[in-house]
Amino acid sequence: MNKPITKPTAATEAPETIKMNMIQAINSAMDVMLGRDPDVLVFGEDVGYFGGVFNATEGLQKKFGLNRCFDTPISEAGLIGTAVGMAAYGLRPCVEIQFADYIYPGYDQIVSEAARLRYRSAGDFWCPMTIRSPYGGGIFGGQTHSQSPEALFTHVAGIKTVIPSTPYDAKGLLIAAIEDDDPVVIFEPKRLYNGPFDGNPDNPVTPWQKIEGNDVPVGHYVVPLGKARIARAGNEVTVLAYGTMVHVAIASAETAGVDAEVVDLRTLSPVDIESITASVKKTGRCVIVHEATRTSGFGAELSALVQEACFYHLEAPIERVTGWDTPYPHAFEWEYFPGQKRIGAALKRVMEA
Amino acid sequence: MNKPITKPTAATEAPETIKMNMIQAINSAMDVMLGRDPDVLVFGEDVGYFGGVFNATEGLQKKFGLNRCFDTPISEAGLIGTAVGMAAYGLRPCVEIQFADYIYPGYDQIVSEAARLRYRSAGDFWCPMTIRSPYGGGIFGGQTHSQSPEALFTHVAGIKTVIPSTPYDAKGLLIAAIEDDDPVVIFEPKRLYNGPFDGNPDNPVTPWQKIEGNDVPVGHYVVPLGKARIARAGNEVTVLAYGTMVHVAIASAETAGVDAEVVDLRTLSPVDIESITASVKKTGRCVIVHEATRTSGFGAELSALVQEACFYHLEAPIERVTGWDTPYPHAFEWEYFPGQKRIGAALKRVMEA
Amino acid sequence: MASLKNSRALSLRIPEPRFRPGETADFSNLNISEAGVMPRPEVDTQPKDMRDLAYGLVRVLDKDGQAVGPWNPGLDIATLKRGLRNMMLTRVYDERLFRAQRQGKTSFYMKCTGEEAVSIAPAMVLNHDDMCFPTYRQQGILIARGYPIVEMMNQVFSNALDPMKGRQLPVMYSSKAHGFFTISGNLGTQFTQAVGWAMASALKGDDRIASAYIGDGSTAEGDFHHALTFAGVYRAPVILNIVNNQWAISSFQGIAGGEDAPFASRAIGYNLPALRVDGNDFLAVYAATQWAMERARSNLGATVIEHFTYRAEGHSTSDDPGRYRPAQEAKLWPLGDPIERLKNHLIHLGEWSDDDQQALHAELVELVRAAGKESESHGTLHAGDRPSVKTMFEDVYKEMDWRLIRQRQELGI
Amino acid sequence: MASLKNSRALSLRIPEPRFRPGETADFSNLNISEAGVMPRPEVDTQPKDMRDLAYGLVRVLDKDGQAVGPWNPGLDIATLKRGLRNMMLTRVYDERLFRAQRQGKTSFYMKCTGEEAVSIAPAMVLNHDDMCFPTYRQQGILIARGYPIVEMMNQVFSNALDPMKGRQLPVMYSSKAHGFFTISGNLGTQFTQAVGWAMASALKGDDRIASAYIGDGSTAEGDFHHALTFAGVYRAPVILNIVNNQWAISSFQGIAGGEDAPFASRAIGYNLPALRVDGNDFLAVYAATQWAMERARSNLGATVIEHFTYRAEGHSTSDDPGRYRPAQEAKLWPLGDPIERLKNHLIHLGEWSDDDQQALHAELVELVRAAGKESESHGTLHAGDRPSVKTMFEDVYKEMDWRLIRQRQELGI
Ligand SMILES: Cc1ncc(C[n+]2csc(CCOP(=O)(O)OP(=O)(O)O)c2C)c(N)n1
Ligand SMILES: Cc1ncc(C[n+]2csc(CCOP(=O)(O)OP(=O)(O)O)c2C)c(N)n1
Ligand SMILES: [Mg+2]
Ligand SMILES: [Mg+2]
Repeated sequence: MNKPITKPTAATEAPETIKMNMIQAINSAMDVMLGRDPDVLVFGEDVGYFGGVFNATEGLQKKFGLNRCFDTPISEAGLIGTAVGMAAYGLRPCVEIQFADYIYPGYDQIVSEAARLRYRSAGDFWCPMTIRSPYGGGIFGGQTHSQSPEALFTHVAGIKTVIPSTPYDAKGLLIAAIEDDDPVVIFEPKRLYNGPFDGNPDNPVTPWQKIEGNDVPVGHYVVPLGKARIARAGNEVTVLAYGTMVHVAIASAETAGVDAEVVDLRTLSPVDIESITASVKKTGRCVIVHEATRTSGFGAELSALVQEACFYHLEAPIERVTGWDTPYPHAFEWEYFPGQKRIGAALKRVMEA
Repeated sequence: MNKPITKPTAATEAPETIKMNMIQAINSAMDVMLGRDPDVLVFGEDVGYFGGVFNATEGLQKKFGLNRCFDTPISEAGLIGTAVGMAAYGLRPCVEIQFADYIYPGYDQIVSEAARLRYRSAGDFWCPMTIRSPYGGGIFGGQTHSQSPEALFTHVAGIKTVIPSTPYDAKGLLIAAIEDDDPVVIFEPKRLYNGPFDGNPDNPVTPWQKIEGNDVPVGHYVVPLGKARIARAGNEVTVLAYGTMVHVAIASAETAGVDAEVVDLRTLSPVDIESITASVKKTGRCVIVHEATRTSGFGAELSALVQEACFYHLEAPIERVTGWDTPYPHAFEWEYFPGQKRIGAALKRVMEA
Repeated sequence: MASLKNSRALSLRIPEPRFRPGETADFSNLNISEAGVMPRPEVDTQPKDMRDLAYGLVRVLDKDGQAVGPWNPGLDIATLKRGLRNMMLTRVYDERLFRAQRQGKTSFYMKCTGEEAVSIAPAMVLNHDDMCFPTYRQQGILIARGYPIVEMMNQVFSNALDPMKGRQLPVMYSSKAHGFFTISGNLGTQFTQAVGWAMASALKGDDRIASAYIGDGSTAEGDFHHALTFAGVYRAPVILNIVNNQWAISSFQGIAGGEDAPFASRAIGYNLPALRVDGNDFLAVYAATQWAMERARSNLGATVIEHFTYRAEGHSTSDDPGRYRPAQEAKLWPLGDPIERLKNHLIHLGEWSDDDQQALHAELVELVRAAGKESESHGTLHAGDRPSVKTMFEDVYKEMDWRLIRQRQELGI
Repeated sequence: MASLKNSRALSLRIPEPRFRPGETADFSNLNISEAGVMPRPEVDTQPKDMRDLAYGLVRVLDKDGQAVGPWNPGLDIATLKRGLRNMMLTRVYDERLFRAQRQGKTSFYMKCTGEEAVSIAPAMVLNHDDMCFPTYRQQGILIARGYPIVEMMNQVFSNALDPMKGRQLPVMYSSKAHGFFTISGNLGTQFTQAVGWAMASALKGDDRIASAYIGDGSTAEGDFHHALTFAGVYRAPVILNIVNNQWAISSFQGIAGGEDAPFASRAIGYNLPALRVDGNDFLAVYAATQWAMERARSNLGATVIEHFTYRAEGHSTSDDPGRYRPAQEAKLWPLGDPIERLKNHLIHLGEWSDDDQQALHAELVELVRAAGKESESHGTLHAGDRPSVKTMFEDVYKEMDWRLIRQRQELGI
């Protein structure tokens, strides 16, 4: 228990891949890990027989048995607290919080416990726990099914915060998280579960299955934590984004006609400072995009970091395009959601500055 | 109930003042409000007969009776949750969380409930609740008696976050908070309870009673929420600070020999953007200081705001001097605490940039 | 004690419901007390002297539609008919709004089918200024208190007249004027708030009490414990209703611990009295609420009531219960349907007929249809009018601060 | 029911302890069962068939120091003497460290005076690899398990050899090797974690069980409820100890609901068996733990044990109990002192004398003095050596990320 995970042998031939949507990729990550490591287990509200309200755990109980994948009482603090105990025992629990909006009852167990075990015990105990949770808007979920609370986690020393934007990353990052010996919170952009979303609700969504290049290995692989990805190469301005906003940012660059470099952060904490710095030093401009409310959002940290690292390279003020400082209002989905219009306008503003 | 508070009549003569330490000032605020408004009540763990572990509520139960000031079970979620219900009824509960480090179990009731009542009910219900809690380090309290979680509240739309740095402000802001019709979280810098602290643990602390100009009106007065205070006027660099760090920043400016303007924010959310902008536009330089861990701390928001508002006035990168991205370690109080040395160095760096 | 070491490998019990899709549900093992057999203690009985009530089931209506036993509230015919009408209106309302969601007129809907008595009987017992802290499944309270169903629909459609100004998910009503606290999307939180509200009322020497609701699944949240702790310690005038409809989305009540011990018995450890009630029996729910209300109003404190019922349909429009429980389970539920049972009682009393029932149903369908038309004329989620976008920035605080003013400008409105 | 309206103004009950400073405590109204009278059910008894044990008090040692009744664990003399020594060592240790705090050698200290049996007897019953999840008042577990007191002192002094590397508040020990989970400053959290640990052990077919502690005051936290819920639902092999020392800093147990119903009775609603035990009776605590352990090891699940004891001294070095309770209350506590009572039992058995007691005490004082000297030679909080400041940035994560590396550089180390 708590033993090192067997590292994959270097692939000699290209691994088998298939097209998966993001839910299937997440499901596959847990499937692979349940199969490889008897210490991995999956639980949460409705995740057992039913397979989760978004089907992320579908089939896992049937395949691996009740002991490896089961329902819990509706108690986020209880399920995270027991997961902390299991992780301290030596297991690698991977738990689901049904919506990120419902993580707060478990916040104390995350912040005061999971994040602290290793430090306060000087390495005597640690907590290899993964928390998965769907987050973000764009689905008419209203204020309690649309929140983006990532900044409440990036502020907490001792946990890592991860947000994927593609099926490939979702699977690879989730496997990395489960194998990580520290607690990791992964927020899954639920708007992207079925297909990428360009921010324009009038455009039909192409399912991931039809997206070219969306090839997800069926077996084990890892997308390392802490490494960003250039989602769109560009030269004029750097856009820092994650989750759904990666796709909206790319579309915004196209429609605004700005040659933006879109950096998909993938891991927010620890963030990939090198990729960020390299891109901003190249472009001299930076726009930060997220769905969360603006004040003290993760965009603030990004803005501060960029300013600290690239002050002498900046040719325009760094802009933040974010959700408003209000709860997420049901009827005003597209007025709240930072869409192409607002991002495009910001891109143009920084180009004109 | 939930009726408008009687506003003080314009004082014709100077109000009676006495020297109070910060605890006495806080006690006086509650005393005044319990006396003025029958809908105000005070409760929390150990706050009744005992008067609170820091004596903030001393004598209130004796003076106003069990119904106005009482002990609660050790349940931060329970006491905040019941306070939300009382506030919705029409009372103005002012509750104590014994240490800010213990606020997390009540986080859901604050974030999902207190902060949301007015918005989600379209003004049908609201929540005039005040949460007081001692926060911050400098007292060898170790990791669970030293935390500065303010950024976890500034990110939440619907609550206000306040941090005083003097007895006068502590009383006036607390009265303003109790009279405010929205939920307010006040973090009290416990290191300042007995006297200002310049960050140098070898210097003896002068009690507030002996501090010149520390005149606190005995009666009712208000320090308005949302308004900063220039704690030290200066021309070379703006220091944004709050709580204990205001005093450390002033001392740092003196010892570093930099003519810093120290802005004491007093209210973090909504922050006084005008005062900040005016000062930074004047000095062209900005150093931000707080005790909380750096990543996603409130300093990030301040840095982003300053950069957005004063980009073309900045002559040097904005610096953040903060607690490290670790829990607060018991034995390394002064290596963790942002003291004069680190602040002074930052002041000099921005002057040399 | 080293001898015990390695004596046996430990194992975990993961509770499973007795029946899954494809199987035939069988409730014959259910140990249900007969109608009329449970004693009715005086309202000032010490909790320790009435623990048995947490394990039995208070029932009034027997198989023949007769009201029997000490819990019979002895209601007059007008009240019975009002109860029937409220329950039927709630069901008709639910059916229309469910269809409206399927037609894309809103994003989401939740029915309370089979559980109408649990909200409506208490709403009829309590004064209208007693504050209810409902979950999303007590729309019946609003209906019983005469809140206009057009307004309810306006909320569900997030239209121009939505009293929640488009901010809330459908079914998340709020009406202080009807003693109906703003519903939260976060399970459980209202249970503690109700206790706080009741404490406030008592502190002010008021005479209003609070009535809180929580689902069987949600009893596992900390708020449940906080509510019972504070209610017990301060003897708060509140009724703590647990609606045990046996399902929490896909999880059966055993996942919350309800199979080993009835939820009502949780009250015992807090020295609170508990009543366990047939939630599909309008008269039993009515009588239990009366008992608890009298207790609260007499300064004797809180009562926990477990309403044993059955969630006859899916959790919400997003749910398909056929994926996790037998299709016919709802039909087999032995405690029947609250509307049917109250109807049979009225027929038994000679005050009602199947024709009356049909006529009333037709009337209510028409009433709801007309209301629906009116509401839809003010818009539905994706069509027609809606609240002004400007209002999106209001009510975050009492007054907008500079951030919200600027952001509203940024949005260009 | 409008008739009841305005019938009476409501009021709130705010519980108060019976005695305050200046008054004379009087425990004569306390209803304490005689030693030996409580029955000892078989370990496989259904919780519903043993509810009375939540309301009685399991006691073995009577007034004369005799062990009586079915709960007498029948320990051999060596075990009894080990128990006495462990308790005395804990008390002597506490006294020295308390003084050390007063001398400024550390920032804070917490004694467990009067409650030694509650940690030491269970630690002697359980296997050393059963994991305990203690609060700050169970230092006795480490002592009973042979953790070196020098190491404990190193932690308290945050000195160069502090196994927690100066990071934790004094008394917040951790030793996986001794089945002692890292103590949290946040009350209650460990209760749920213990259940999780036990679930993990059961899931793996292991044979180790968990033992969790919580204070009377802290039972009000949500974690208490979550722990009982999960323990009940999954039948986790865990012992859930409630240490009711009647005080939570300045709040008496009534503020947590303990006066109306014993904390043990909370177990009833979760279908968990409960034992209520004289926590100052080493033999009773020993026997209750044996019972619960056997139950857990036999896959019968969790047991809740309320240890009824009394916090004989202040909450911590920061506290002055004279400000909120009568000065002599501790002396009047009728269930005495666990050390005295076990000593008297040994004397009663003819195996011990007052002289032996004095000699042992002197030996332990010397042992602790020597350990203190050794520990202090490695530094105390404000003097002498301490851990390397570099380590401040370690163990936040398994590996330091760029932020911590940069910040360490920023600090110039
Ligand atoms: C804190 C929180 N956790 C999870 C959810 C998601 N959720 C919504 S309803 C529900 C099931 C509730 O079941 P129950 O309490 O039995 O009420 P019922 O739906 O049966 O009326 C869940 C898990 C939520 N809304 N809030
Ligand atoms: C979550 C949390 N809230 C409050 C505190 C402050 N606090 C520390 S000890 C204590 C009293 C605990 O009393 P009890 O549970 O009875 O344990 P005892 O001290 O009597 O052993 C309080 C309120 C804390 N440490 N954690
Ligand atoms: Mg349910
Ligand atoms: Mg205690």
